[in-house]
Amino acid sequence: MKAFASILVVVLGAVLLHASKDFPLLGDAMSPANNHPVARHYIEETVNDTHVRNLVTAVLADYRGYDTMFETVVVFVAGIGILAVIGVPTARIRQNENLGSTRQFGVDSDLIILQTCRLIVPVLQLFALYVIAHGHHSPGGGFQGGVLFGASYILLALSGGLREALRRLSESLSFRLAAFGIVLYAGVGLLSMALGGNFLDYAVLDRLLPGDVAMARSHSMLIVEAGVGFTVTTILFVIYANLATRGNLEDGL
Amino acid sequence: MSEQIPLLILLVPLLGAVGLGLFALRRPAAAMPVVFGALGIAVLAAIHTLLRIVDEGGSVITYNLAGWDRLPERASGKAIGIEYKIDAFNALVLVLITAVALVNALYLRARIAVECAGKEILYAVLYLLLVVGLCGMVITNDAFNLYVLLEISSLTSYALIGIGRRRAAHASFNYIITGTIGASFYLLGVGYLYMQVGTLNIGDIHEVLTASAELRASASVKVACMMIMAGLWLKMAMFPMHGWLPNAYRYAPSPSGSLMAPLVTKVMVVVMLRVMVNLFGLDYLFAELNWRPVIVGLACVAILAGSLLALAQRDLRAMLCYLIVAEVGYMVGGAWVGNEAGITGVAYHVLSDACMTFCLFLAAAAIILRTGEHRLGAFRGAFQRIPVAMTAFTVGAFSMIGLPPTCGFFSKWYLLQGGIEAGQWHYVAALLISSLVNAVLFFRIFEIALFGKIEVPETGVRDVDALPRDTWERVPAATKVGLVVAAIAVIAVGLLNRPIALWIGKALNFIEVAG
Amino acid sequence: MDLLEYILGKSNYWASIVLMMIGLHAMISKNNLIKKLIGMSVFQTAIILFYVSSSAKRGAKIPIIHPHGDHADKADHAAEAGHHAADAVHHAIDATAYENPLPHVLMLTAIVVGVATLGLALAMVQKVYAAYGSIEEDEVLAAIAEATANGASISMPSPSDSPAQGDVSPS
Amino acid sequence: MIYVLDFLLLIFLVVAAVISLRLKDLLGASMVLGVYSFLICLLWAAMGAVDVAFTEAAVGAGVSTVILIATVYQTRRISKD
Repeated sequence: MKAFASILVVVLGAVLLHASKDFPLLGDAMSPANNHPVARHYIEETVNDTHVRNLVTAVLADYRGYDTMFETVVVFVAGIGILAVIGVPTARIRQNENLGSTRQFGVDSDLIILQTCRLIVPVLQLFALYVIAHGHHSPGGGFQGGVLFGASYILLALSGGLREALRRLSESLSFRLAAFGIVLYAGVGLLSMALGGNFLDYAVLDRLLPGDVAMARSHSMLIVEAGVGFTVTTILFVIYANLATRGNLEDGL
Repeated sequence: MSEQIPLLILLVPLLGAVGLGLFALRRPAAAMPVVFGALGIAVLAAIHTLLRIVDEGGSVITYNLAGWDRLPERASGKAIGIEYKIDAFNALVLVLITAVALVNALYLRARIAVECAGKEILYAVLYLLLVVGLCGMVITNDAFNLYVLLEISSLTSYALIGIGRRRAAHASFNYIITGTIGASFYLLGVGYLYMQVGTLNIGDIHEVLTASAELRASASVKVACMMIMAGLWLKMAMFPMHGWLPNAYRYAPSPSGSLMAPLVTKVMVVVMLRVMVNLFGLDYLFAELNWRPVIVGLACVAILAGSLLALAQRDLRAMLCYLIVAEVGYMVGGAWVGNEAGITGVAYHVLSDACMTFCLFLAAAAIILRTGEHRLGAFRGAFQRIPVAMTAFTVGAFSMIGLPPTCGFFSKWYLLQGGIEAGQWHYVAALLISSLVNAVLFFRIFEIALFGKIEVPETGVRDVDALPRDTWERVPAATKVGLVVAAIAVIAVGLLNRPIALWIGKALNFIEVAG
Repeated sequence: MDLLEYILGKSNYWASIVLMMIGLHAMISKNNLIKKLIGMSVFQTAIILFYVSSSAKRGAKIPIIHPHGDHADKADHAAEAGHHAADAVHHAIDATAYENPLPHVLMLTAIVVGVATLGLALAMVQKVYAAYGSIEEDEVLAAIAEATANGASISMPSPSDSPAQGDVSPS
Repeated sequence: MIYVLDFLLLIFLVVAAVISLRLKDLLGASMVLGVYSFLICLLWAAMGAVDVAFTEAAVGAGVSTVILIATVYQTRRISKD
């Protein structure tokens, strides 16, 4: 196997390197990809079309919003899949009973770690919300903010114990919120279908939202980004919680 | 409103799955009604789409997602959003996918509580999302959107396999590694194309490639084509890369196996056809590249190896899995023979192979369930003990061998015709030999079934990973319905060969822009 | 200096191909399941690097439009881009002054797909470990072979069965 | 100038990838993979792909590393290769 892998890798690498001679040099603004009418349209017209200054957000949530919906579904599938593969159904029932019993936050953790996390977690969550909400004007958006928010719960679990984190965001609530995120996303699309547009055509939502058509696009993007944020936050936490405890949510990292 | 209906094929199962996650995480009883409801609507929407296309004389439905029309003609007329494109063949495949999933749900209903106790809702969610991924791949006209949907269907497949018993996890892990290599190769190929072309819309890429002789001659486009093909072959278990398939489908929960075996590899073949015909274009592939001898040769090896490996198996499911490997060889070879009969044959074979594989897997599942035996010995006296399942199995087997009036005969006919017209005699020979091997294989089983001694199932002649004894049951009535439907479908797709071939031909003519 | 420029201009692609091959080699040849997944991560990030490299433009800004239109220092770029339709509300935006956002969008998706795949694969690893007590491919295979052999030896086919079995499977 | 920085980062990247794949200690390998992710994220930030870099910093260097370590903790720390 090793020899086969080495030969394959060398041959494939040589072929790929050979083909790279055709590529334009790095940083060439006139390369086919960078100078293509579609790429130029994204740069030149996005602000007119959507009033969103962060081009990545606009392309992500509007021009290619359909991709992004399925990307959110991929995250959802990962969470469901992990639970299906290693989740222990009986542990869930036990756990529901146990959650009621209160335990002091992080009794068995180191003081310094605990205090640091106490300071960091709220700031992190606030920052995550900012990243989601301000994704139109600065780097950020539903994924980035969602990952940060999810990370804040992971941090909580690492410092204060998983049970503590689960008490704040239980697994079933996580899945509900994750599903809700996708419903929010697809709901915007269905709404635009109901109003006579194509799926995810934010322009027809103009009738429901304040501002002009471009503003309607901007607002709709905010809604779908929030949906993405819900799903990513909760699923990342669920992935961590299950992998850290072999799916029983009890004893773990 | 009616132009929105094709999208319902995706949206209804998606919302069904998400709705289960939202409302029914602790209510296993809700799983099957939602699956039936969502897939039922999806089947109706797919049939509506097909009828509409047929009514309009084989038109192509285009749908701009997010309402972004193409740029105006003066600004190059390129697509800035994501686009769907459904021709008659795609619509047929959509009907096939949703219908197979719906009929398989009948079998699933009987097994879900046994094989995935406590995880019914999760299973149902994954099941519906797999259908979404597969349907989406068939109709999308965007190379990157294809990748995202490919990953949805892959991740759901991994989970649907890994949910099974002990060995399933290892099989699924191998599938993940192979599948990720395949998807990454595809992504890299698309990246190479994007570097040179600058767009992701399949039609637009094709246009640029057709227009520029320089690009057509460049090494990077050739490498892109190679990587995309290699990625798709990994995903469809083309022979030297088939290692993941037998174990994955064998150790998966049986409803997963009978859903994925007919659909996943076949949808990858559909994607390969789309890439060949719509993305690169046949004249690029066959005039510029000249890879035909190599690939048809590989396909011949795949056909022979798959058939012979199937012959060597003692385990019923493993045998059927290797038959899939051989069938993939049929289809890759037929596509790369490169003439109209060959490609029509491949498109037709996708439909017929899905029907017969489904029929065989479902029948095998019923037989294994009834006898508790997963080796060929299960067939002793099968005609008396399990007449319905055995009859369906016979129909599927006749189709695999290629006897009329089953669909396998007609699709093989087109493939043979394609091979003969192109003068690819080794492909023709491989097809015929493989049919003979299939005949030996199945008549051996019929011999056991007709003349084998009936015995009470022995005390567990089985390996530890097979179904536990307490799950042996009579074949549930709903499964019998499924078996009958599958067997009828095998014959119906065969009898309808003229209209189906006609529609496929029309669809191919429509998309053969440069041909 | 041309050679140096050429090397610098291609180095990203070369490096990403080298990284891809490192990752691919690990995925195929490593024995440890987690090592395979580390290889997978390297492989996927390398492809992302490849895409992101294709979006770079020398001297261009990040793909966030500045609120006040183009700066004066970008005038030289603006001058050569005469084909843009001037807009009444906003200043004409020079396409060469900003990076191409499309590959960035695609790669955001790819990163998320990557972590989803990694999570699911790690779940499989844990399940394999729970079943066979090992995460080394060869040990797992040995354990599977042993389990299969045990299963068969516990329940040898009954004497009346074995000849028929022999007929069935000449292997 | 920035291209020279790129070049250095690329070399570091290859080194990090190789180290991560050669370490027999899986915990260490996961950490080095985190370093690798962080380096590649720097590279992307230098190339102007801020959103991608942001996501990679959070996902690749953060969450991926954590779930890898969680799995190492649940399984075995020393690898044979």
